[in-house]
Amino acid sequence: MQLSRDDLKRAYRGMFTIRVFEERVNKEFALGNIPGFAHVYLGQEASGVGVCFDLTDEDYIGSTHRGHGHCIAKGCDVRGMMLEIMGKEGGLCGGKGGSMHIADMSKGMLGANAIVGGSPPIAVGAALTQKLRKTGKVAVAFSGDGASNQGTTFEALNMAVVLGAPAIFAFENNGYGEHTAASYAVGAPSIAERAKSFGMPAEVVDGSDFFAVREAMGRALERGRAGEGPYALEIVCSRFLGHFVGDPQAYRLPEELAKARANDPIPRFRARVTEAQLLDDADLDAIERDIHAEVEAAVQLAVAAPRPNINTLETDVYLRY
Amino acid sequence: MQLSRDDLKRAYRGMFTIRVFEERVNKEFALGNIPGFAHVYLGQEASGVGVCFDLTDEDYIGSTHRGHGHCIAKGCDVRGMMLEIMGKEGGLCGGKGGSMHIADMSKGMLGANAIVGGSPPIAVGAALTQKLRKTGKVAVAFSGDGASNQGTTFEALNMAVVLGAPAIFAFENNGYGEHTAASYAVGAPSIAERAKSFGMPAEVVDGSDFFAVREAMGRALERGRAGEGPYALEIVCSRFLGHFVGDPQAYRLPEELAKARANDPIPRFRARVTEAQLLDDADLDAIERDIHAEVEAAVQLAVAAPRPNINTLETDVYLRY
Amino acid sequence: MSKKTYSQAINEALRQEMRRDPNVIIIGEDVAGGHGASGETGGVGGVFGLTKSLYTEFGPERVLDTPISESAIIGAASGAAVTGLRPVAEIMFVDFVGVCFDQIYNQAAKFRYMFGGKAKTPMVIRTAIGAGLRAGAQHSQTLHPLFTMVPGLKVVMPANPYDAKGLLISAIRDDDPVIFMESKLLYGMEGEVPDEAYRVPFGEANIAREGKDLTFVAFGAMVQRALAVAQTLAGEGISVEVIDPRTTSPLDEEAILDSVAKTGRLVVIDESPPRCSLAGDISSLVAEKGFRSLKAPIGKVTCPHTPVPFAPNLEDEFMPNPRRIEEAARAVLAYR
Amino acid sequence: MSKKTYSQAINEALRQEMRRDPNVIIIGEDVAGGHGASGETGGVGGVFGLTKSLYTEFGPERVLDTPISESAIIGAASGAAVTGLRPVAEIMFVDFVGVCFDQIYNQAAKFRYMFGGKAKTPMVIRTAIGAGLRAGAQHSQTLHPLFTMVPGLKVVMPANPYDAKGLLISAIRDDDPVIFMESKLLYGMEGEVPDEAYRVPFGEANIAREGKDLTFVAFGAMVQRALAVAQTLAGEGISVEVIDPRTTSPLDEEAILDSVAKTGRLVVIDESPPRCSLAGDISSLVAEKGFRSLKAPIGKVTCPHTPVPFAPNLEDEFMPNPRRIEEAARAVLAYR
Ligand SMILES: Cc1ncc(C[n+]2csc(CCOP(=O)(O)OP(=O)(O)O)c2C)c(N)n1
Ligand SMILES: Cc1ncc(C[n+]2csc(CCOP(=O)(O)OP(=O)(O)O)c2C)c(N)n1
Ligand SMILES: [Mg+2]
Ligand SMILES: [Mg+2]
Repeated sequence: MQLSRDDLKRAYRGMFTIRVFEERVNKEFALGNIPGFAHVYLGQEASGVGVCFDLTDEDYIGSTHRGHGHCIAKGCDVRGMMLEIMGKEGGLCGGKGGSMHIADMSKGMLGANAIVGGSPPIAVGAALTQKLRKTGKVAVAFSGDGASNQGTTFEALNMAVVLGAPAIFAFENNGYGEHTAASYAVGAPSIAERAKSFGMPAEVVDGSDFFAVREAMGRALERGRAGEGPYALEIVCSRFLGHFVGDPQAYRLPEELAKARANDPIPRFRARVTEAQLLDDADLDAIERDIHAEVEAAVQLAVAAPRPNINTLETDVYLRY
Repeated sequence: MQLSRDDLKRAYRGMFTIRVFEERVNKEFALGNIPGFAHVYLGQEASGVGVCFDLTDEDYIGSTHRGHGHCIAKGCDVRGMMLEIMGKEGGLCGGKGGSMHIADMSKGMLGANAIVGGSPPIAVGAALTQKLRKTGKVAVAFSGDGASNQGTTFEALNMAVVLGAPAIFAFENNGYGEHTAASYAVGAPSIAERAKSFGMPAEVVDGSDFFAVREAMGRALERGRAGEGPYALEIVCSRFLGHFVGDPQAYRLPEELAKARANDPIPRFRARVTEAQLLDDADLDAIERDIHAEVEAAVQLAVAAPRPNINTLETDVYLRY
Repeated sequence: MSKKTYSQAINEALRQEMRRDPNVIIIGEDVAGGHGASGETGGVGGVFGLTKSLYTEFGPERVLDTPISESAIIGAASGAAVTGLRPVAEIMFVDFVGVCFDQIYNQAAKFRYMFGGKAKTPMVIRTAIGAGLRAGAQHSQTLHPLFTMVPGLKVVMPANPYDAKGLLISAIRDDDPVIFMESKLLYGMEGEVPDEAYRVPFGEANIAREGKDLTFVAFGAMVQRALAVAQTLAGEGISVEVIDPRTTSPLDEEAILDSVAKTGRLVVIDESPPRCSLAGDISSLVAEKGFRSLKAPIGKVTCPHTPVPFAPNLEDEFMPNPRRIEEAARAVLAYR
Repeated sequence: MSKKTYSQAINEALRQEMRRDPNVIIIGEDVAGGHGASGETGGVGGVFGLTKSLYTEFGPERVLDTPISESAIIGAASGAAVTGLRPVAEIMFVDFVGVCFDQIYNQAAKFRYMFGGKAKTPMVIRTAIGAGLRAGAQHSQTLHPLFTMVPGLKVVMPANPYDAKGLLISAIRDDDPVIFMESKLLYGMEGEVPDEAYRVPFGEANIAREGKDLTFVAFGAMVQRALAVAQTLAGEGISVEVIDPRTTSPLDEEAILDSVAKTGRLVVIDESPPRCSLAGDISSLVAEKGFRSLKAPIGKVTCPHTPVPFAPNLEDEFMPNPRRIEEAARAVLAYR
């Protein structure tokens, strides 16, 4: 499907929002405004946005500990996200979830998930609902290369095949699970081939190229929407920073990091659309200004917001003892 | 490696012991002499014996709920087994384990396992010991086609590759996990191919042919003993009876069962060795007589044996409250 | 109203709820049975036959056979539940929860709270519990403390056919994840069960027998044993009240405290091992909130701190049996 | 003897035992770190740095980085243990046990009993526990009741650097599987720790403070909180005894019962949710075996029956905090 100018703007907006949001998370974390841990999605923007680009609010995604980018790509409100990440009233989960548990059912976002391999089985279930109700919708499970070794993930692959569920397994291979390289921890020559051996189509995609991701996802979606079953994508991308905010990354040489930065999906997108004269720099600059303002406003709001009311400690669970 | 006459006799003895033992388990179960459940290995004799034939007591195996055949093939004492299965004093586990938990560390038998997918991770650990100590020994994980879908099994495959552990995964594909066919529950076109995609050599073997199993296992062993890592075998075989003793099997047509019986590994072995004049009928008949007597003696012993002393209820665990 | 077994009551509850609500589906291993085989499909209905004939009536879209992949079963159920279905998943024996516990306690149970109340996870996990079938250490556990301790789960232990049907219907209509624990020893138990659908509410104890000298609290299969001992003691003029809380979470604290307020003496009977057990839980409730009523130490009858042994004589001694219950009762009664 | 942190004490115990016994190996995620990467290998030493520099000293054969596959990690450890090694496995956060619980409670913990005493499984599972780091619902749990209830497991909760080292050495030399629970909040705590190897035995409580009016029982990170409240109350002339059992299983019942025999009043402080908790467990012990000494209801201070909330103010209120401990103490003291 050909992309209109508006589509392209939407894609850029998505990727750039993630970029600015995550850079800001990084900064606010250093300032002490973000409690706990944060895992940022910098460098992987084209993956989340490419996968979610043609999804509707009635399609579902299940995410990971590195979920901010997926949330934004799926349409979650950045103010609600920033409030949540800072543990404030009005956050998308009322401040009870935090960075690793942002969810928004109204957007088909089934939750970030702090358990590696937690989402794939759940996504199979969401896909099953679509199959039984014949909605033509799908469910996507985002997982990392690390998560691709978790037993729950393998089970989900097989289950989706057996039940013919329209689940799409998006394996974001950023080369690392925490501080260990995929080249060590994934014994298989290829995550995509391993998925394929479970009985579903699978392909490897350049995860720094929005267009490539979206096109591959289009093939997965076509199969899913037609009720033909699951699909797997191995999306090869780069994690610009450490595993969590603050990881010094002595295990990665500067050259490797530089190489990753040189393949930054955002300038790549800009170059491609401007060179092809689909959008011009002014269009993109306007978007960037917008987003800077939007994220700035979200941060201001969140920093100033109060903590959740203490009485909410024991709500949203069925009983107290 | 060429098999001597003694080797061939040992092979026949192994398979025929399993056959007679399991037929007797079936009968004693019906007579009420065996408490609980029993899953017999009838029809799969060539698999267990073929896999274990060239193993020593210092090589390890991890087994399944259908473990009697593996125990016998690995050299466990049939009297100790029968006592255990009947829940009697002197059983291999003192009557505390039962059919699904027979173990004998002195024979390298790490235990039957009533949790589907329980053994593969444990076998990886036993293999790791061999690797670290450079013993040249291996550990085998027996699993069914059903167990091949359990997350723990997949994790074990990958872990063995990553750690270079001399683990051999013997997938006994008897076509069924309980009452569900492998053709339904295994979404992959092939268990062997799926294992291969994890990064290890794998092959499909005719599990009703002792010679084929032993030869394939020879290739796996060569790799393991040389410290080159794991190997997988998909051993295609048949379950002559139901999932457990008493399963009426309405889900299998008589023709299917007849076909399985027609491919019985024991007559096949007999035909092959007698036709090639490696052994004659008299040799084999003598073995059969021996075994009938041996199993009969085991049953007599076990039926007459007392229950475990009640004081053993709270021994073999570190404390009481 | 007619006589039905505990198994039949459960099967009937499933059928009636599936007829009433098209969102109710069943998912598990061999819940239909025979898929991909040469013979009959759908004739098994679960290893214990609890889902028998549901496949025939509701077909493959609503009665789903799965691979042996419990994490994927539970995940599929919870993912289906948060997106609008009401799955009833089966974990054949409760012993198997170890391979899928994360999907229960970290995922399904936490969605509602962790997502700030915005997710609803209406699912039931049916599972068979308990010793006594000589099934060995990995097929005979109870493990209800494991679930009771988890915030976000409701835990049901029906002790008779009437409760089994009514509690299962409540479970299916509940918007939170519910663990429905079926005592294997009770599958054949008969009782009067209404033919129509009805609910037995959660958190309301059944006073299985009234009494004034001593309170027994027991769950599931242990209720019958408690009643039997109460009957024996009645022969000596000792009047025992037997409380069956029906659900371990929510727990009807009031019924327990009221009974102890009357009797002053308590023995809790439970088939889990002693540490961090349900027996200890209820004892500690009374030691905190019912202390003034207590006339004697609180007795507990549990399994010993061992795995379940296989040999029949060991297993019979392992379980709380009438002899051990009676001994505990006499010790508490003798205290002055 | 020198000042060391809780982390350093653990690291030192690991190093000394690895030097002493070549069978001791370490296995887990990122316990070395950097494998397959372009830069330094072995510089991470676990996310909390507990295994730092062990890879450099002992190499890849004894410090094994693994994929994110906890079932295979635990299975590999138990399989290695029954065949002669003494593995120390790391489950980064205790919250992750749900994906590998079967390998712990149905396998490693049961081998010895289920196989009639013929298997020995000397392995340690080190894991980080507790709330307070704003890590959210799936990275902040304690879950020690989950292990304490399992026959065949020993469960250790060191409350200070001295105990951390001595208990870990005992754990490594023990022939049964041991769960070693490290309180994240204590990693930075300093204390005097002998430089040489020594053992702190299992099942022997530490009387962290002597007193005569009230007994506190607390574990791990809660011991400091109990001591702080004891100190506050001392200012009012109230003398509180603080018992730290050190291991939840085996449990030093005698130390607890002796203390309550002296004080007649008990408050148990524990950071798990209330149901089937360690707090309930200890309360029920005293309600059964120490009833005659009791002058007041047994108080419990636990988390509420909710998942761990993320927002700092909610989490601070969620945990047993000095205010809640003091309130419980005063209520028990006021009882007449
Ligand atoms: C079951 C489980 N094991 C371990 C962890 C700790 N952990 C959190 S993120 C992570 C690495 C995940 O790697 P990958 O799946 O590649 O995702 P990425 O961080 O690269 O996005 C690990 C090991 C966890 N959260 N859950
Ligand atoms: C984790 C777990 N899930 C389910 C079961 C119940 N169960 C016992 S045997 C079995 C079928 C196993 O099939 P397969 O692995 O093919 O072995 P086979 O019986 O054919 O030898 C099942 C589902 C179990 N024991 N453990
Ligand atoms: Mg990664
Ligand atoms: Mg099979």
